[in-house]
Amino acid sequence: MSHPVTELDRVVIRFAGDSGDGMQLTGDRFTQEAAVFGNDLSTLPNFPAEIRAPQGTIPGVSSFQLHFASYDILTPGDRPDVLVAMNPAALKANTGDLPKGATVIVDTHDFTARNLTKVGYAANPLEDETLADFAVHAVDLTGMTVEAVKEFGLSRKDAARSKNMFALGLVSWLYGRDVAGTETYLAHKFATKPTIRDANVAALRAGWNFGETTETFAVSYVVKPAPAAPGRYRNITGNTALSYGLVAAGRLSGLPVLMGAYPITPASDILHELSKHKRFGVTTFQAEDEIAAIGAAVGASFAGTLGVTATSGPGVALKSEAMGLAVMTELPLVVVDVQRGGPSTGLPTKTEQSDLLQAMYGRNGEAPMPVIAPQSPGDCFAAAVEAARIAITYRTPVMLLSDGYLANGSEPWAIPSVADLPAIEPGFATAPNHSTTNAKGEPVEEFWPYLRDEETLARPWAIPGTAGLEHRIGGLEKGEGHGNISYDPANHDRMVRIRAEKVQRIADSLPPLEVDDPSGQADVLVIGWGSTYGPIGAACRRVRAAGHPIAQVHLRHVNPLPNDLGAILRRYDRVVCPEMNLGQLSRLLRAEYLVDVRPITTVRGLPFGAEALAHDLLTHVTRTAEALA
Amino acid sequence: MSHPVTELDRVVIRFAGDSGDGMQLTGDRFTQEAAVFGNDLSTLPNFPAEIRAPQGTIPGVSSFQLHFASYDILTPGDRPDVLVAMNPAALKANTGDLPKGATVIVDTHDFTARNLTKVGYAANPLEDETLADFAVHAVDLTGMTVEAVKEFGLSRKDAARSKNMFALGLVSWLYGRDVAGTETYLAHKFATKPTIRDANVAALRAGWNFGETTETFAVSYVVKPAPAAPGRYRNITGNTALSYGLVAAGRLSGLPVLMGAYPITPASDILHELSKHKRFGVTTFQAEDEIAAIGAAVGASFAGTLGVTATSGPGVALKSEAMGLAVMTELPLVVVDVQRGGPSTGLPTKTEQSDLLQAMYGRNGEAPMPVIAPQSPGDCFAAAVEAARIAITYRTPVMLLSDGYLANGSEPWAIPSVADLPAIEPGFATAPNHSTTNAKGEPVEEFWPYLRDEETLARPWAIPGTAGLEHRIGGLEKGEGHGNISYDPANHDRMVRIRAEKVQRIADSLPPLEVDDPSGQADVLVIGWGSTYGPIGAACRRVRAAGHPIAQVHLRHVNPLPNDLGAILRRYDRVVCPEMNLGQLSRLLRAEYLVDVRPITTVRGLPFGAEALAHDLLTHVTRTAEALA
Amino acid sequence: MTTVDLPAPALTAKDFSSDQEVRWCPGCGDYAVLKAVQSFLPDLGLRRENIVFVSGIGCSSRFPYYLDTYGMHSIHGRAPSIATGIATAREDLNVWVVTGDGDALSIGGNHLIHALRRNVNMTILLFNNRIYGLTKGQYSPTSETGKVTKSTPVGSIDHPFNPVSLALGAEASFVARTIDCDRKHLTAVLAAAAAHRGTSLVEIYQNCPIFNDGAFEGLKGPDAADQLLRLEPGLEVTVDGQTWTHDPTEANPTRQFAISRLDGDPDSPVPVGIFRQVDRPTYDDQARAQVADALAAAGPGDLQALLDSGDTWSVAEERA
Amino acid sequence: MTTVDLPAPALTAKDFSSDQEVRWCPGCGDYAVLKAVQSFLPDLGLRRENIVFVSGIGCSSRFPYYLDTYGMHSIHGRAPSIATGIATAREDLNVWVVTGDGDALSIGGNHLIHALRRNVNMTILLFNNRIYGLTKGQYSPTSETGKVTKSTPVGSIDHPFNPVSLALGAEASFVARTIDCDRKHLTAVLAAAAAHRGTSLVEIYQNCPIFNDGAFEGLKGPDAADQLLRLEPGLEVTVDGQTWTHDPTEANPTRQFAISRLDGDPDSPVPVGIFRQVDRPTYDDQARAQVADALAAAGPGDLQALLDSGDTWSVAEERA
Ligand SMILES: Cc1ncc(C[n+]2csc(CCOP(=O)(O)OP(=O)(O)O)c2C)c(N)n1
Ligand SMILES: Cc1ncc(C[n+]2csc(CCOP(=O)(O)OP(=O)(O)O)c2C)c(N)n1
Ligand code: SF4
Ligand code: SF4
Ligand SMILES: [Mg+2]
Ligand SMILES: [Mg+2]
Repeated sequence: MSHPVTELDRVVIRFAGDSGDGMQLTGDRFTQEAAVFGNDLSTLPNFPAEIRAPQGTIPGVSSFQLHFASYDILTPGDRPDVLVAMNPAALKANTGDLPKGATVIVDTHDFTARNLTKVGYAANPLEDETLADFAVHAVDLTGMTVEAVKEFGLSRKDAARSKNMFALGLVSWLYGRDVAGTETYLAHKFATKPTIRDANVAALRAGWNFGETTETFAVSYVVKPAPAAPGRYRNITGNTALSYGLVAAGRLSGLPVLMGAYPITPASDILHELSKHKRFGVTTFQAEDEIAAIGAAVGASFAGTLGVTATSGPGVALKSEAMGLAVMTELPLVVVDVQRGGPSTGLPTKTEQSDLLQAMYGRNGEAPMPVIAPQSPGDCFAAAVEAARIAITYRTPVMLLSDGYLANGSEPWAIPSVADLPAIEPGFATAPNHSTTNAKGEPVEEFWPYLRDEETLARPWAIPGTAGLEHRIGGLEKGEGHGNISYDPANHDRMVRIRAEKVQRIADSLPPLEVDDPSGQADVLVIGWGSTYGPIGAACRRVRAAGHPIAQVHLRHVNPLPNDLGAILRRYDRVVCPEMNLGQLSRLLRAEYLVDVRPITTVRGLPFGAEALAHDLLTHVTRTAEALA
Repeated sequence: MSHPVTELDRVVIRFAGDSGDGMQLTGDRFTQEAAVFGNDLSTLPNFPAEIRAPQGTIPGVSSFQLHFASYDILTPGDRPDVLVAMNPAALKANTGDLPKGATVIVDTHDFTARNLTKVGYAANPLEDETLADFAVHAVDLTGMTVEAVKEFGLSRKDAARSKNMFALGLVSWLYGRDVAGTETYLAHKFATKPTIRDANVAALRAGWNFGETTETFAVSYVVKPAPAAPGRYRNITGNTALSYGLVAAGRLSGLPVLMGAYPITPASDILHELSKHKRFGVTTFQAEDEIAAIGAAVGASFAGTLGVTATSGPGVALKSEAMGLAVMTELPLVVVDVQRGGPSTGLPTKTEQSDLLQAMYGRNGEAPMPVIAPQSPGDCFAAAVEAARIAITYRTPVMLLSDGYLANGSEPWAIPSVADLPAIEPGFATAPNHSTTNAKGEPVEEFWPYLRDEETLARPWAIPGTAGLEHRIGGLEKGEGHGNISYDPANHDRMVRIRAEKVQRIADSLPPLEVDDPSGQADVLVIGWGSTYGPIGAACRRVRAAGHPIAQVHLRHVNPLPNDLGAILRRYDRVVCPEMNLGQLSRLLRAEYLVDVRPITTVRGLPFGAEALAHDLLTHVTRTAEALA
Repeated sequence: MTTVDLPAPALTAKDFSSDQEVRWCPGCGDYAVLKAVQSFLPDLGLRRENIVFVSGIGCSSRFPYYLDTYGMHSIHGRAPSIATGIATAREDLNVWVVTGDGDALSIGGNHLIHALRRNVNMTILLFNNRIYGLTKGQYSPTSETGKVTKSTPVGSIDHPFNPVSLALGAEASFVARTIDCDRKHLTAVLAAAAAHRGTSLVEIYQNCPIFNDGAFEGLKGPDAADQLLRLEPGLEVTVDGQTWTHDPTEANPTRQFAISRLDGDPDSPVPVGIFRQVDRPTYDDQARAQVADALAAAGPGDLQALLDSGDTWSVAEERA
Repeated sequence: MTTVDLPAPALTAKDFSSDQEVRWCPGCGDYAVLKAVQSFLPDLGLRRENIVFVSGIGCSSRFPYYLDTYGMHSIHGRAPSIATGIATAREDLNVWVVTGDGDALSIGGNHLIHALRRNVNMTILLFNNRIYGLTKGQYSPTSETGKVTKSTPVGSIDHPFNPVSLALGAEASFVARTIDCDRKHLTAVLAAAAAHRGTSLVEIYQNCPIFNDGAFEGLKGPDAADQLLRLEPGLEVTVDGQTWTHDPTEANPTRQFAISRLDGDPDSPVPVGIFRQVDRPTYDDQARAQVADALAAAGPGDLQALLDSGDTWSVAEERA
């Protein structure tokens, strides 16, 4: 290599183009290259709600951001160091996020007067002062791509389609990344279309060579591998990890899995993924609506299968009544909510954490449901297994709260060894559990479907096909123990409290919380749940790097809250809770512990930026210090 | 009258019999007699979920309790002073509630060995010590009824049916009540069946005469009229009052009303009542389900009508998604939830307050809705008008939380003068509201559907048919002002906060809270919402009567909470919140004000008993006093 | 219908009665149907534990409580969905749905038509009393236009569904109608419905003496013979002047549909019996076949291999 | 259709185009339908402000944004309910529903069949592309069995609905089918649908070039003539060997149903045009008539009298 090479410890790169430009694929492939190289990484895809938004418009821009580093990182990064913009719209939509000095690689091909006007550029930004703060590389990526693939005889339009691979090749060169994996990938993907395959590979190589042979880029960079424990890794998105977690839960419990679902963004991929795993005893049922989907899952659970349903906020709203039935019948059920921007249809492709209170309270009557949340894309696996453990052990519907960021974002995942995963015991009832005498005074053995395990308060799960345990359940109030309909006031009061207590008892099965407070000196505790783990962690690092101690604790279990949480919260002078909603966990904590939890909220459809969050946290830290001084 | 007459200041009487025995009618009529006489009163009907539960069984017992007094009372009473039991099941089911010394009037007719065994009486309770604590009058009501009506040539079975009128006549005599009103009522009800009419009237008179002429009762009683402000009164149930309130809201706003509903206990009577009032421009639509019902109401609101839907908890669960649409489209809508025992199908005919958190949070995303609750049956009228005022003024769906007790319970209601009710101003948009220039630089007037009123933050309501204001709304996020779809992150954050702020601003339109603390010395404040008003008030009276000051405040508006509530709560050493759930308002208050609100909860499907509640309150008062000492 | 042939012990109607007290109103048509079902169930030759009754909400939906089988009294309108889950999860279960005209055709209409088109193995007993019984007497989607009820004081204005026509339009593979009071006919129809593989819909005219007494009065008692058209294969039926030979097994549902339209005609007898009975693949059999095929083709899934799939990399030694 | 005759100014297609950028994929069949509707709307002779378009969720449900009328892009499957509210509230509005095969037949199936049986004044445009477009390509209730999609990697096992048969089974008064690319046919069908009093259902075959390209390929281009059976009153149609004379106005829907079954037959042409067009009272007209009758009989309600009704009593002087 004739170019000088500069070492960096982290890079944030954003690929942006029209929805049809293949930016998600470009990002995915570059992510894969970085992953295989050994960087730690985190990604943030961002696409419009339209299938194909109008070409060349700002709403039509699709982007993919990747943060990769030589140390462990927690977020996809706030501001791109490098922007690859495939057209004027992509440039316009993204320059606002760039820090001074960022590198901008622009495909000049579409910078016609008409296209510029369409997005509101009065003049060509490549020719005026618009991009003065950035290092701009304006190159005709499209033109060069067409040139590179001309031997394959494609139409100009089809030829130009490979420009994303040209861009990928160029960026791969820039960071010294091997494109062999992508070549294999292309060979596989276009196995049946050899011309397309060859054109893409040619474009990819041409991009790489363009970097290598021209003087466009003065330096290239290297970002060394990040520290990592030994083991096998793969890059994984939250939706895939969650699906694998459900498949694993079936295996670990020995139960078949029946997933009822109705497609909805951003949860549909869970249905798509699970539909591939019939060999694991997983059946998927695409229902006519969300209610039928959960209905089938409840039916399947009654029949001795692990019933699962996955949806997003509007679908959860529709499932509310049926979740109540699962609460009353005390059947295992996993309800996955991949949260998106609300209310109503809201912002379907954006992320948000605003279904927490719906998950807690969105049912008629006192209908408690455990609520658990994964903290990163890879963690969706473990969270799904945990949801199934609780559902099966305690005979209860469980709400698993993922979100759009986790669903589509990815990170390297240390692949667990299946042998190390703990079994889940369905413990089906097989025999009568209650002795009584019949009218003639003879002893009789009966089955009482609401006679509970003393420790967990779980009721027995007797599945059809088990002789002698025939019984009827339903949504009317049950008599304690025998489970027949009961209108007795005292019984109802007792049953309402027992159902609440059962969910509360789950807390006894949880490990102690881990508070991250490296200095042990913090006065301020930051608490979060779900996908804010990364940004909060990154922000805390910044605060600490600026010389201020700060503690972090993160909740996987939001209901029941861990037994040790109250004591932890009271240990700090100030508790701060960042959330992608208007302060929903804050409300729960304030009500539960009477601690003045202070919300930091963002409802932008995007994860917290670490920098901005660090700034807010710092304010809390200094205010607290002032108050204590 | 030859009998001695004793004066009482209050009586609680319970009529109990088989579901088919007409106890609800007997209770209603006696209530009417008491009302016309001028007593204050409060009623509690209680009936099984089955249409006709099996005869002679405990689950088949239907009862009606009436509390009437010579002073203003607040509850239907805890324990009956008088029980009228029409069969062994009714006796068995109700004796547990009787205080020592209670009067028990029993129809001996059905006390056969078989019937006794059926309900678990080993021996005839009329003949052993079972009723030793009570003043028992065992009379063959059925036999005497049959005798009294024999001239009408009815079958024995039909003749016996009038036994409830015989019982009513007897009890009317006992309390010196005029039966003329009931005779008129019977004449009207059975206008087309003269024989039945005559038999009922004959039985009624026979009952009265039986009391007058026999020596069965040593004394009769008089309960004098209660103090009352001048005016016209009627006895009214919550469901009727609520329906009238909706009719009135239509009149006061000048809007037609369209009510979409799907029948569900205990809300169906609102549909039934409203379906009678077409002359008031009220249209009722019995939809295929709860979702279609609210859908039609939302459509009607879009079209410039006051959209209303009424249901109970399971129906609210189903309407969750559509309520979110109403939040996003900011259309006026009144959603009535007549709460019943939950979760799931729960206890359909029983009362509960357990949908409060569902009302607050049972929607995806940040979807704030005002929540208001009536405090007594008659108050349902004013609460419904208030719900409509908020819905129309602020362009928002409003949740009106009634419950089974309010719905079917009744009380005397001072009929408002229509002329005194305040108008509600729909303020339809009639003209463009925004000036801009078109491509040619010419000024253009546009209509922006999301340009808000500065004070209320309400958006304009431009209804189809208004030329020039054509616009499109929907469930996707709206751009501030213009209302077109917007995926902009900053806009979304702003809109989420604006919607929250709009609901918050409603608090500025509320009157100051009234704290009832006669002595001004209370350390303990009792706070409640909805139908617990009566029992809490009655319990507070008892506490005060026992020499302990205690303060009471009651919320009509649960969301937003009144502006002065925080200061009020902080004024007291202890705040106690009785609720018919596991502490839902307590949670809201704790989260909002960080005040250690202490819940007192009952989930028995029945209102609080004033005596038991007074006992609990007293404990709080003495503990607080101890702590302060 | 289960495909698993179990050596079932000989059972009697009594074996299928649960210990719960039956709580319908005196004279309710539901009693007769319960009796008929209890008497008929032993004929299935199945073990009690392999039978599941699922219902929605309504008077009729109390049915499962009275049968000593597995059962679920679910929520309003959703029984077909729950039954779909049960049937798909378990080949060895015999699944029944009990529902009312409100439960099945009002709130649950969509689940019903989707179950029919999918042809999931279940037998649906639709108790049609043309009224909402449990909520005390509002009109239902099968009530006649003009009906005065609690919610329609001056008469309903909805045009009713014809459940048989609706089911035929929804691709049903088995559709029949019978009547509560005719035990023999009811049992015969039940037997055919239970024997059918796929979704069988049986509409049962059921009298509600409390809120809609006599809705089917003409179809009972002495005149019944004139009023009822008992469908049999080969029966010649005249509709609107056109004569049809009834063949429930005909793939094209047109003639069956034609016969279903007799219902709307006040001058025609009401057709009862089996309208349609055709074989086509069932949803749950195919779902299981897809699982079986996947297993046959590639063996049971290897969880570790699944987790290890895709582009992976290894870190051999701690990299710090 | 409105009954109020307004002196509408002469409008053009352009008057019906909103300022919002159309955001379907290039080549999407929705464009053609939008153009046709925009061009056709002026023919209604109505004022823009008296027209309301309501849609559910799906690609096609974006339709209202592009029309400069009143409109609501509601929630998935519920447009017919919302339209029912609008139509019942306002006699003077012309109400349209725009929906997809998923929106109308999957999640919204129940509202659709109930709207049809009630016969509420609205014109429903059902864009059938036999796929879920907006959620990126899962099979729908009209997808052919065996379809490989994202959610059915080894082929779907659901038997599809025939929307026309379903509608006829649901007592529809107007049912038609047309195709996105045939502007003339589409416009003619739209005109008849809009003119019909009651619920008109128009199924529009619509190509989704992204997720289900060519679903209706045979029906376009040179072979179209053989593949399409253009229904006209009096046309002789042979189904399963039986010949029928098409009469959309016939009260008994049997023949119309028979013709709808041609669809399932791969060897037969696909019938398009008007299957059924019969007059029967509409829900909203009757609802308004009940209000009008009540008013005519007893005059406008007196609120004070209502509140004062029942057994009342008066307290003349403060009673303390
Ligand atoms: C979600 C919901 N909505 C409404 C109800 C009230 N409800 C219970 S049963 C029923 C209709 C009953 O009619 P049908 O299905 O015909 O049964 P029947 O009682 O006549 O046997 C209704 C409206 C409910 N339980 N749940
Ligand atoms: C309650 C709810 N469930 C699911 C979705 C996701 N969703 C949106 S549109 C759609 C189906 C679209 O298919 P179709 O109606 O055929 O319309 P098309 O996009 O094909 O025009 C689905 C499943 C949603 N928006 N809301
Ligand atoms: S109300 Fe009617 S359907 Fe219900 S149990 Fe009574 S008689 Fe039967
Ligand atoms: S996905 Fe299909 S239906 Fe949707 S806009 Fe694109 S082409 Fe049209
Ligand atoms: Mg019924
Ligand atoms: Mg579609």
